[in-house]
Amino acid sequence: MEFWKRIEGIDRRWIYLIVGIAVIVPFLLPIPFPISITPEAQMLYDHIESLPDSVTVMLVFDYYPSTIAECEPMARSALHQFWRKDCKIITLSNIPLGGPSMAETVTREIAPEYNKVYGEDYVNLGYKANYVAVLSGMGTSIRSIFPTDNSGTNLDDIPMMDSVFNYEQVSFIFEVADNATADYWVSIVNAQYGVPMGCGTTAVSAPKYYAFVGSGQFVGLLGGMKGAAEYELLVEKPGNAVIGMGAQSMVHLLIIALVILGNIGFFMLGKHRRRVS
Amino acid sequence: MSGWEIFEVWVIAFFTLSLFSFMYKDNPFYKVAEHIFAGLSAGYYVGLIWESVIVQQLWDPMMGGDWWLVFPGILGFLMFARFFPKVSWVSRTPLAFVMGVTAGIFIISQLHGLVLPQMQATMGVVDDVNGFWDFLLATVVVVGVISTLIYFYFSKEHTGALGVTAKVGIWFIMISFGAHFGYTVMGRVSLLIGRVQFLVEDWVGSFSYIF
Amino acid sequence: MIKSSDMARKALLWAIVVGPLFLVTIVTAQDSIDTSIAGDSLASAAATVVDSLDSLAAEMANVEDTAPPAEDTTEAAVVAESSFRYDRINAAILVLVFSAAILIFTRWARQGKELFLRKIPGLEAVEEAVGRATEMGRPVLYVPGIAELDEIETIAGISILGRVAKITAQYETPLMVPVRYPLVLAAGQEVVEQAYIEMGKKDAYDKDMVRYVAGEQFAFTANVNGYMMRERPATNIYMGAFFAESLLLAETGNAAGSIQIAGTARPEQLPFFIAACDYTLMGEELYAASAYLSKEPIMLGGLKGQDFVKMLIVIGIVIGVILVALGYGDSYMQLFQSV
Amino acid sequence: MKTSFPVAVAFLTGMALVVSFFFREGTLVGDLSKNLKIWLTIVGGFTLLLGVVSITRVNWAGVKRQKSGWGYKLLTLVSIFVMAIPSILPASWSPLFGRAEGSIYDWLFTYLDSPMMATMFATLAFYIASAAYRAFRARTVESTILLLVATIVMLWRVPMGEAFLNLFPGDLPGFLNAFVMNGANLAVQRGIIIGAALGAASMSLRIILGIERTYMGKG
Repeated sequence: MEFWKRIEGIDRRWIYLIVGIAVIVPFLLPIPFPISITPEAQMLYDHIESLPDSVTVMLVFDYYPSTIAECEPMARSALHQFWRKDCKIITLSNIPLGGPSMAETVTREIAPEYNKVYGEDYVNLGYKANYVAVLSGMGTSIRSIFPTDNSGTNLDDIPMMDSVFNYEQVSFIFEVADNATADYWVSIVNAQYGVPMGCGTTAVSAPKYYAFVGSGQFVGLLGGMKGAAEYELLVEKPGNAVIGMGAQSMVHLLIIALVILGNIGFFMLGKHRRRVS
Repeated sequence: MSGWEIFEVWVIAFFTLSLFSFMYKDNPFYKVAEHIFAGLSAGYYVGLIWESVIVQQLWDPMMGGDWWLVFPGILGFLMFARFFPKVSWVSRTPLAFVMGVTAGIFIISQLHGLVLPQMQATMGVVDDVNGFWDFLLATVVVVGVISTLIYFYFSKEHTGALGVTAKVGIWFIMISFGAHFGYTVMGRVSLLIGRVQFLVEDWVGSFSYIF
Repeated sequence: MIKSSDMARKALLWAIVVGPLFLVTIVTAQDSIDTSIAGDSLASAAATVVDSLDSLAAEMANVEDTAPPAEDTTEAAVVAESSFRYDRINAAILVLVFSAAILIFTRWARQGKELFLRKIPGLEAVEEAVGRATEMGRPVLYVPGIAELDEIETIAGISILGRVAKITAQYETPLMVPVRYPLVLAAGQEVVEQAYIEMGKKDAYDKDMVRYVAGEQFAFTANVNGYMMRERPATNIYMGAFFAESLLLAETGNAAGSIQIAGTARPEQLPFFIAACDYTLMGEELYAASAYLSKEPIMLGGLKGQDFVKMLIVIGIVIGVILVALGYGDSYMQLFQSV
Repeated sequence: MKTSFPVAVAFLTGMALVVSFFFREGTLVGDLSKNLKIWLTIVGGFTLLLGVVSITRVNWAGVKRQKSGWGYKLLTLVSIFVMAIPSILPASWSPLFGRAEGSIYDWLFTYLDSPMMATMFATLAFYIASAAYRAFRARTVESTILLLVATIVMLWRVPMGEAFLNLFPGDLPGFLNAFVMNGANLAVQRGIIIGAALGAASMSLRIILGIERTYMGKG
């Protein structure tokens, strides 16, 4: 009894310390494990594969720099898959903090691998305030919302945009989001303009978006770092997400152990009989 | 690694560790990081709005002949009336404009973009039932949707048949929240991995250049 | 007098229910006669009830096109007809039914008709928790979410704040309301000031009770967390739109020993509030709470109207499931096609 | 005038958008919404700037009165200006100005702001662990369900746990995906989405009709 009381009242900082250890150790001693692919990731991959070659697609960087660990591997893998199919890519962001510059960094890093040229094969529209107006405004005219690209070049001076005016010329939208903007891509762009969409999102938001996969509003879904790792394997470019899976496993198991321990203490001390409202 | 790059890595490491230090206890390092953080993010908006809205969307098109954009420009400026108590009521007009347009977009996008397709999809699950498991899944979905809607029905006391449905609803909701919790844990841990990756590889890695 | 107007209300409500059902019947019936139109049944439905739709379209066109009447009216009518999106008529009906339901219930509420709302567990806790802060002589922390004022949850949060401020005004308990957006700041200040004036405690009101803390999510959170550990408020209330910071706030508050009540409509954050707070309002309970606490007819009426449409949706789904299961659902499902 | 004019503005703009949704583009009504949406981005941009003015005022007041901790407030003020001022100066004057790569603005964002954001997120992992230990108790049937599902999903979403689940007979991961994620969870999310959509639409309607005026401070 005394033991459980002490365990129950343990300073939370000990727990923080254990978590810290659990996340660092796997980096020093990596344990490889096979990663299986969920149907939602496969569906997304297959849909993109089935697009005709060299169509125009949108890749939306709707995530803050704080969720790079989960979202960036998805955006990277998508670039690999799109460019292998010679797609023209429009990137944009509804995130004021960092969205446009992340789009810039990632595209410029991967473009040389496929000999892609800015302005001909991809363009970064940057950010505009008020996503609701941005999303529905682009349905009429992309130029009315984004007169220039992120660096201030007039869209009319960008060869790739010669034949792109609104959603009608966009064959697919891949939304990478860590927040509710994805809802508006569905309720405005997909519902009103019928552009097929796929979504990569943080693990936090993933459960919510299953409803959109079920209704066909998303063709597929990547959920969190595991989803990113699956997609990395699908496009055969294993990266940070695959590496992180070891530490991920350790911390999950630790948290499960903590839940169990906490509940054992709870029952040992008979607290379950006092019903807390 | 150049001296400058090492400096950059140490700057990041300093602020990362300062913020982590709060978990042990509130301290001056944390306070410094916290206050710089607040200032930087406010300053960020200035640069962003200046270029992407005021220059690109207002000033340049206006110079290009779209003179009528002067109206939204004035409306925007009126927002600042907030700061002058005597005329602060003036700022209600631009605010009402923002609310009105957003509300107009919302009514449609919510009812047309969310309610209709989600209803349709719920009926749709029954359509492609093929065998026992499909039937079971369709039942789960239909019962889940309806009982959740009923749980959030406030006009009647939850007794009788309504009460049973609502009870089923809360169980469904808890299953969903459990799944959410699991997924969220996954997400947070991923982000921690990202930070640890930085500290272990970049920061600790930079030691060898210095020591 | 009262009885006859009651009848009229009932009739109106029934018209709202029966109208769409009538449309459904027509479509389904027609479909069974001529199967070739199944794919395009929406358009054919529009053709069948062409009279009513035409008048509707004309009406809608007239709302906006107030200028044309001086010119050739027939031409204006032709333009209006061809430019109207008949394929979106289902959305138009939904919007109309929905609006009508909300307005009717709001009107009833204003007329003083008794509208029942079930008790929401944990809501009484708000009052208790503020009382506890008074006893302990420590402040109440109220966070109205971290979203902008155009988010419905924020508006709900602000209106609950009005209620909480009345209680703190009454006991002169210190109140701290950190906000993340300037518009929320303005609205929050006005609501709190109003509450203090109403309770006759204008002197106790301090403009800095509601304060803008930071624009960035985590800068905001870091700041509020710092406040919690330094000032140790007795009661923390979180009502509004919350995101990743939910657990950061709730866990820190827990560590500071505060009583915590939360309410949000974000399903992804609810598990954390449920875990770390003493009471949690889930999803729409938040909206209901603001109606419940304020007892304002507009809030009550809105909620009742929503409930009414919610029931229609449940009925609509049940009918759909039955029709689809029997194999007659194709054209019914088309009614819900959004384009 | 002080309230009725704004209410009228909200009504007209809101109605214009709703009505224009039902008209094709290229018509007078159909195009109205397009222009209003452009206006919205402009006015919306100004509202973001309000926050900056507000935070500057609050901190400046603190520094001026030398309230306790004013040194930190000064730090906030300095940070605002160091970030903001160079960003609005033309990049043609110096590569340090403007927002492009190599500017002060970009550097501060990349090396201070974003790592701090990521760190705040990362601390959540620690908090979750502590919350899992202290707060996640099987108190009621409901919380037990939540706990069980959470634990199983956590296992399932990592390779190690998935391998463990596969030790059991039957396709447990497949079951989880089909019946928990795409079954119960999907259904609940759908219910919540529909309910929340009705709530948002109702609030929007009341804003357009001028019944809801909380946003003007009339709570």
